[in-house]
Amino acid sequence: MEHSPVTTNPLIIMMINMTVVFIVLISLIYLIKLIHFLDPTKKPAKPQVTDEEEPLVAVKSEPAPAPPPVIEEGIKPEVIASISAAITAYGFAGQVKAVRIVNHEGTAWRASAKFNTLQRK
Amino acid sequence: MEHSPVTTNPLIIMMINMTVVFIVLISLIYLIKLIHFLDPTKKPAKPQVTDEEEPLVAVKSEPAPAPPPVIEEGIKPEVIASISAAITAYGFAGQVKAVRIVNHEGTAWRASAKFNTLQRK
Amino acid sequence: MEHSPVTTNPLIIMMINMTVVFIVLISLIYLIKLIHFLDPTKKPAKPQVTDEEEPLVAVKSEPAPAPPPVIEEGIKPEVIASISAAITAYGFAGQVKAVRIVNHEGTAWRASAKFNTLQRK
Amino acid sequence: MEALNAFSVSLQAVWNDSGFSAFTMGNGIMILVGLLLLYMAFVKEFEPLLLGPIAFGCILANFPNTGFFGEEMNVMKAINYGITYEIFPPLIFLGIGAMTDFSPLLARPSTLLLGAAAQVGVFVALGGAMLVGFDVHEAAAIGIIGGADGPTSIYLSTKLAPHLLGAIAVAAYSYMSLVPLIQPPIMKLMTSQAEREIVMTELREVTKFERVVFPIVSTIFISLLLPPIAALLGCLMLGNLFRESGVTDRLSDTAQNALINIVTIFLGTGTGMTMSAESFLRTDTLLIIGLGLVAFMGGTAGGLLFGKIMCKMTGGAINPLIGSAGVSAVPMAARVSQLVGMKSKPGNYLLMHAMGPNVAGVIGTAVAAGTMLAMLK
Amino acid sequence: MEALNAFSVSLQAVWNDSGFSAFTMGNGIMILVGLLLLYMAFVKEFEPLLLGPIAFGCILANFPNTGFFGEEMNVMKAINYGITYEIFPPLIFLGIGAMTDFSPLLARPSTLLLGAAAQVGVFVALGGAMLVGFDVHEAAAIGIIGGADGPTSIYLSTKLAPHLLGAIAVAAYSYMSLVPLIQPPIMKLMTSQAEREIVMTELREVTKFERVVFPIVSTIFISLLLPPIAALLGCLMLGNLFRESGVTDRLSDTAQNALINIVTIFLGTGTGMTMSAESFLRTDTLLIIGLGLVAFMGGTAGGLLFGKIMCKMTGGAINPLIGSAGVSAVPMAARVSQLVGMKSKPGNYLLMHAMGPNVAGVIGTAVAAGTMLAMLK
Amino acid sequence: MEALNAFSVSLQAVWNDSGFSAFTMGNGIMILVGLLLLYMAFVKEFEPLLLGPIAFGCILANFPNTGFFGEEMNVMKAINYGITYEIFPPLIFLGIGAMTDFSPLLARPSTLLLGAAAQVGVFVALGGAMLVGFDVHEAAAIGIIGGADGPTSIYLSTKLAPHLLGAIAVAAYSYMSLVPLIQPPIMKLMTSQAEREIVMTELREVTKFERVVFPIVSTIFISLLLPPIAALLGCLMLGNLFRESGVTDRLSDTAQNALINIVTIFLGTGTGMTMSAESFLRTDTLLIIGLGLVAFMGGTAGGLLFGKIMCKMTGGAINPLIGSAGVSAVPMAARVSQLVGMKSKPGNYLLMHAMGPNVAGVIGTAVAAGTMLAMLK
Ligand code: NA
Ligand code: NA
Ligand code: NA
Repeated sequence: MEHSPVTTNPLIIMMINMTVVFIVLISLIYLIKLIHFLDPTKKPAKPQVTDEEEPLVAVKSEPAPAPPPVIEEGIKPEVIASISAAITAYGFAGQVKAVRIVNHEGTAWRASAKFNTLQRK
Repeated sequence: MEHSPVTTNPLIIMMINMTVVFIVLISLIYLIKLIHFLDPTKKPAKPQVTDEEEPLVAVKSEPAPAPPPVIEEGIKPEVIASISAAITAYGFAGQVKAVRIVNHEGTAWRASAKFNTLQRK
Repeated sequence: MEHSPVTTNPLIIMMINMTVVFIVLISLIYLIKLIHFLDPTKKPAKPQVTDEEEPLVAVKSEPAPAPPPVIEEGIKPEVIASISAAITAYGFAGQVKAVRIVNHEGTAWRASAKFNTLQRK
Repeated sequence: MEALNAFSVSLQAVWNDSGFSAFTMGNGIMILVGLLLLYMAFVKEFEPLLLGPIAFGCILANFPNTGFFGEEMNVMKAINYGITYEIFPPLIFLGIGAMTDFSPLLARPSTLLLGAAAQVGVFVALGGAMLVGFDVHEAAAIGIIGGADGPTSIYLSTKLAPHLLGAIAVAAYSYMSLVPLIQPPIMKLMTSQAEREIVMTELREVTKFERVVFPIVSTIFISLLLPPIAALLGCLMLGNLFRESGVTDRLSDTAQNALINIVTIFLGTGTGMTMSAESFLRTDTLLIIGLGLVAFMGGTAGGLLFGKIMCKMTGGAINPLIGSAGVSAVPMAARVSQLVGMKSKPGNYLLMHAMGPNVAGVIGTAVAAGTMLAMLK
Repeated sequence: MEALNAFSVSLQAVWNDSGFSAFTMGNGIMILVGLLLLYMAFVKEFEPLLLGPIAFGCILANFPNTGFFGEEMNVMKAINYGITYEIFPPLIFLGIGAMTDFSPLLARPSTLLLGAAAQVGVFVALGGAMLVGFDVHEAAAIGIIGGADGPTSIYLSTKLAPHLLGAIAVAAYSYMSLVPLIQPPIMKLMTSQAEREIVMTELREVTKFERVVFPIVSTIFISLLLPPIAALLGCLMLGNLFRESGVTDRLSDTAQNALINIVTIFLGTGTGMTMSAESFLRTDTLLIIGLGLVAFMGGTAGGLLFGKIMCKMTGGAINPLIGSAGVSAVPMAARVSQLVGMKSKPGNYLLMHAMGPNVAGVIGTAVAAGTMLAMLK
Repeated sequence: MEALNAFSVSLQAVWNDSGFSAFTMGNGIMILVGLLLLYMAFVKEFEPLLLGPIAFGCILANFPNTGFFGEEMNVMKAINYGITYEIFPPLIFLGIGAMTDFSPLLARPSTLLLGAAAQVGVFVALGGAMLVGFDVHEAAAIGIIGGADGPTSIYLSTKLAPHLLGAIAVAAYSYMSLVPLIQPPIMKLMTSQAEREIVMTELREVTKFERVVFPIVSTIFISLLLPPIAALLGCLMLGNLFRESGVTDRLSDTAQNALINIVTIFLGTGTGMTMSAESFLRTDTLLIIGLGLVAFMGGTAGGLLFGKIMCKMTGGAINPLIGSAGVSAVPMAARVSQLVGMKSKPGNYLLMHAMGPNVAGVIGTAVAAGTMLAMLK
């Protein structure tokens, strides 16, 4: 299905494509809102659907009163960013309670594996 | 090798197939008994070959004097079964002495890996 | 490009092949020496390039003053060798400071994984 | 002006080539079927590892104009190739072999009879399918649903009735997940309280010799007798050898993890991709689903019946409840035996004993498939 | 005498069939290019997972007389097959899907606008490429570099301009690594200090329902609208479902480890193998590299511009710095947003907020590719 | 009556299509050969990872009527494809490269001479094979057994003498396992007590620069000189780069685990599948086994002889015992050097020093294979 392009004007081609991209992604926005609206599991405590910026996991991801890190001159900002990101990451990691056990799962095969361990004596 | 079926009577087809399945699996029973009979590693203490139901790992898999679990009404039996299975499984797991190290083995490649670790300093 | 062999004399074929193998591997020796010569990261403390047998990691791989293991008669030498190799290996392993974390690495994907853990709460 | 014109022509072209313009009622219904299967897989947890990819494959297959089934090779066509030429099911069996412990079967080989008896469901469904009008090839492929072995079902369907593959795979995996619902009523109906309370003696210890020799000898015997399943059975037993040899843990580990997972993704997606509206939205599909249930119930009843016979013949040494585990669906059916046994008499652990018929059922279904292929192919 | 003669004839024959005798200037330069790419991959750490194999493949492809491109099948030809028929990119996307968390996007769907706006780079480069003389198919393949998505770039190039694959892949992966250098100056130029200091409110919690339904619904919607990217998007979302379903961790783990690593080795090496002197040593390659930079800068600017608009429209609730993350390059671009934000106001953590546009950019680029395929293919 | 008749006709049909009816004496003997190989693999632990699947493949190949070698594609035929077109050996080498540490070789490059000298076994066997009547292609394939490198042997056999593949692979892997029995007597015979007691000075430290540059430079040099082994050597060195680059651990890990294990299963099974009675049950096979032993002994002697020469020329700095490690069979031959050294003088650790010739032997054998391909192909 090789089409001959309708136009050879680069600007028009750009505009057409860009328009389609925006139409599709804007449609996705509404789809996501629809999913959220239809979600039977969402917390009823939430005041309004439209208030979607409301924090719920706030304290965890941004410890607000944390003192701003002292940045010494001469150190590359990338380094500082990565270090603070790492610390944050590990700090959070420490709070993780339940770690997913990858490579196994709670259905037949896992049970089978467990059973076999047990079986072999 | 597309054969034209010998008969179109479903009942006869069923019987023929079922018979073959039984013949094959019954032959397997005797093969397994033969393997057991020929087994050069089997414990000589065992009184008779035919007494194949004799327990040897008994105490481990079924702690006989364990009190029957108290089952409260209202809890689904599936839940109880799975919990007791899990406890049993973990109980046994606690008794496992040597855990297989998967993904490695005691031959050339493993030695190579170990050697390399050692090598790199 | 099926050639008809130049000669059918096995001895000559052997010699030709052997010669090529030696030429290639001897060239590799010089390539390795060249790499070492050009190496911008090599320790300047090293007295001469040609003195390539000079030990630097010596103490680690062969603890020279270690008393020779007492070998009892009747034990197969393979067993002794493998045991001493194992001890050596574990001894060294104990000195390893930083263990490579396989299956992950310090770039985008790892960060992404870490981020996601953090994200999910 | 040119811009505006080009604009509308282009948007029109995108729309014309989109899936929406070629969308049929059949596509719509099949996508709904896919969504239903996803719900069963992920919410109801019906064999999610297989039914998940099958469902997603079904949805993908019903988008028009994707070119998945065109002349040119693409990733979906490559996956489909592995289905059409039965490349994936043996590789799945390699991993299953590496996960399977045949010890309970070797300790009490008589349980092979239960694994054979449970195949009665296969043949009841075969007969039933012929009675409702399927030809003998289709009937055999439908019957195998009663074997409760996904890869064997896919293998046999591909060989005998590829147009029914989607429906058969869906039925097989669905009923395998429903074993805890299907079996208990039949088990209670067919056994007496006294039978259910039978406590079985412990299994003897099985030597490494037996565990290594069994897969080799059984491969030789069965493959010589039934060559059409040599690939399937050979891979199952090769995987089991990797597990039992003690010196190939590396291969055993890969067979039961990376390899089986990769192939599972492809097998599931590829099977789902065969679910076109034309082949799935027929009364045949409903008949297959109905016959599958008959097959499962028949297999359960067959195993229990033989369990009762063995109970009689051994003077009460065998608890008939382990008979229903012969349908395979490892290890779910064995756990159902355990559950029903414990409900009748708390503390009566049947799990180990039911694992014998359970793994025997895997072999039994492969043999049944081989028998049908030998007779029909 | 015979020996000596045979000796010299044989050595001569080995030399004549060696790569040295057929070595061209082009081969030499391409091997140098490969070495330079290796340096970038391993020393400069520019996406070493992909650029490493690409570089090595480039070197391998430029040894004469290896027979890699001959009639007979061989391992390199088999790998190349997976490139030519677009088999590898969807499998990479399966793993990326299993690694991706769409929660930040679902919590604040408006960031999809930033993911769309960042595609402006794609179309700026498309236009630029047409202006400098590339035909529209080539221009589209070049433009997609601005999407900062390696697999999508390879997928689109293979379909629209296979002769440019090497240059496009190299440009795409190189610029993806250069995001921390390319973006900050543009970000500082286009935003005010006040804008950069905006602290955003927390993201709401996203339910499992949303995380599971989103990949399904978006696959259906986008694949129906743009069938040419159904394979790519379908695999991305299938991988994400494996991650989010909660019952297929086994498949998720394999998709994001063993499978993606194996395919990455093949995809990289195979892409590098397309880098012949004839296709790479042209001014076109320099133009592509230049246009790629334009595309990245354009995408960054587009995202920032839309960020500023959203900032205005929400009364300052959106920090425009997260706009630049819309080019994807997950998660590097999001970390750049975080970095620049923290430099303007220590303690201003934008990482979470930037992940929304970041994953939106992956979808945006796939949609852009689909749009161009729908219009041009 | 109809039932009984159908019954006996059907059973007859099953029997007629079974493997038993078409079973030949050759099949029987080959299955016994397979069982013997399984015994060697699993009980005697002769390279079980390869010899196990080879043995099982041999058994599978000798079941009649399986259709494995028919027109239609099936899993075994697909595996065989990877053998016939030399797709698997390079992928195995990718993993081996990721497992190999070239540091001891880089620290003392002169040990490459020992790796070259040990190839004398290859050429002794080549000459011997021609003398007993093999043609030059067959002789080259047989000779390579002396290289003690399984994948290289399979690669070369497939190219030069595919009908001998089974025998050559079995001989190669068997003798590799027998290195601890074959080498020590020759080592004691050819060296004096004084030579065996030489303590070697420590190896210098090798930099990351050297470890990264070596695989790149050696790939370029050797592949240009000997293009027929570019795939093999390129994959070895690409795997080694994944290991040494420090930024591609993810790929290194997969190359040396999931990928090599999967390919090992296929390579072994596929190699075993080539073992038909017609090609294996010939006096040629016995000759190959005999010549393989000659090759191994010749290689050991060659390495030792050169070790003695180097010992002399360095004024006693080199212990000639490390020469025998040049046959490769990594790391077994190096451990044999260590063992014999320690028996002569307790505390004399030669392991590190022997790893140099050991990995040099891998390169040496690949070069020998390349030389023969360049001259014969
Ligand atoms: Na079954
Ligand atoms: Na993007
Ligand atoms: Na060698």
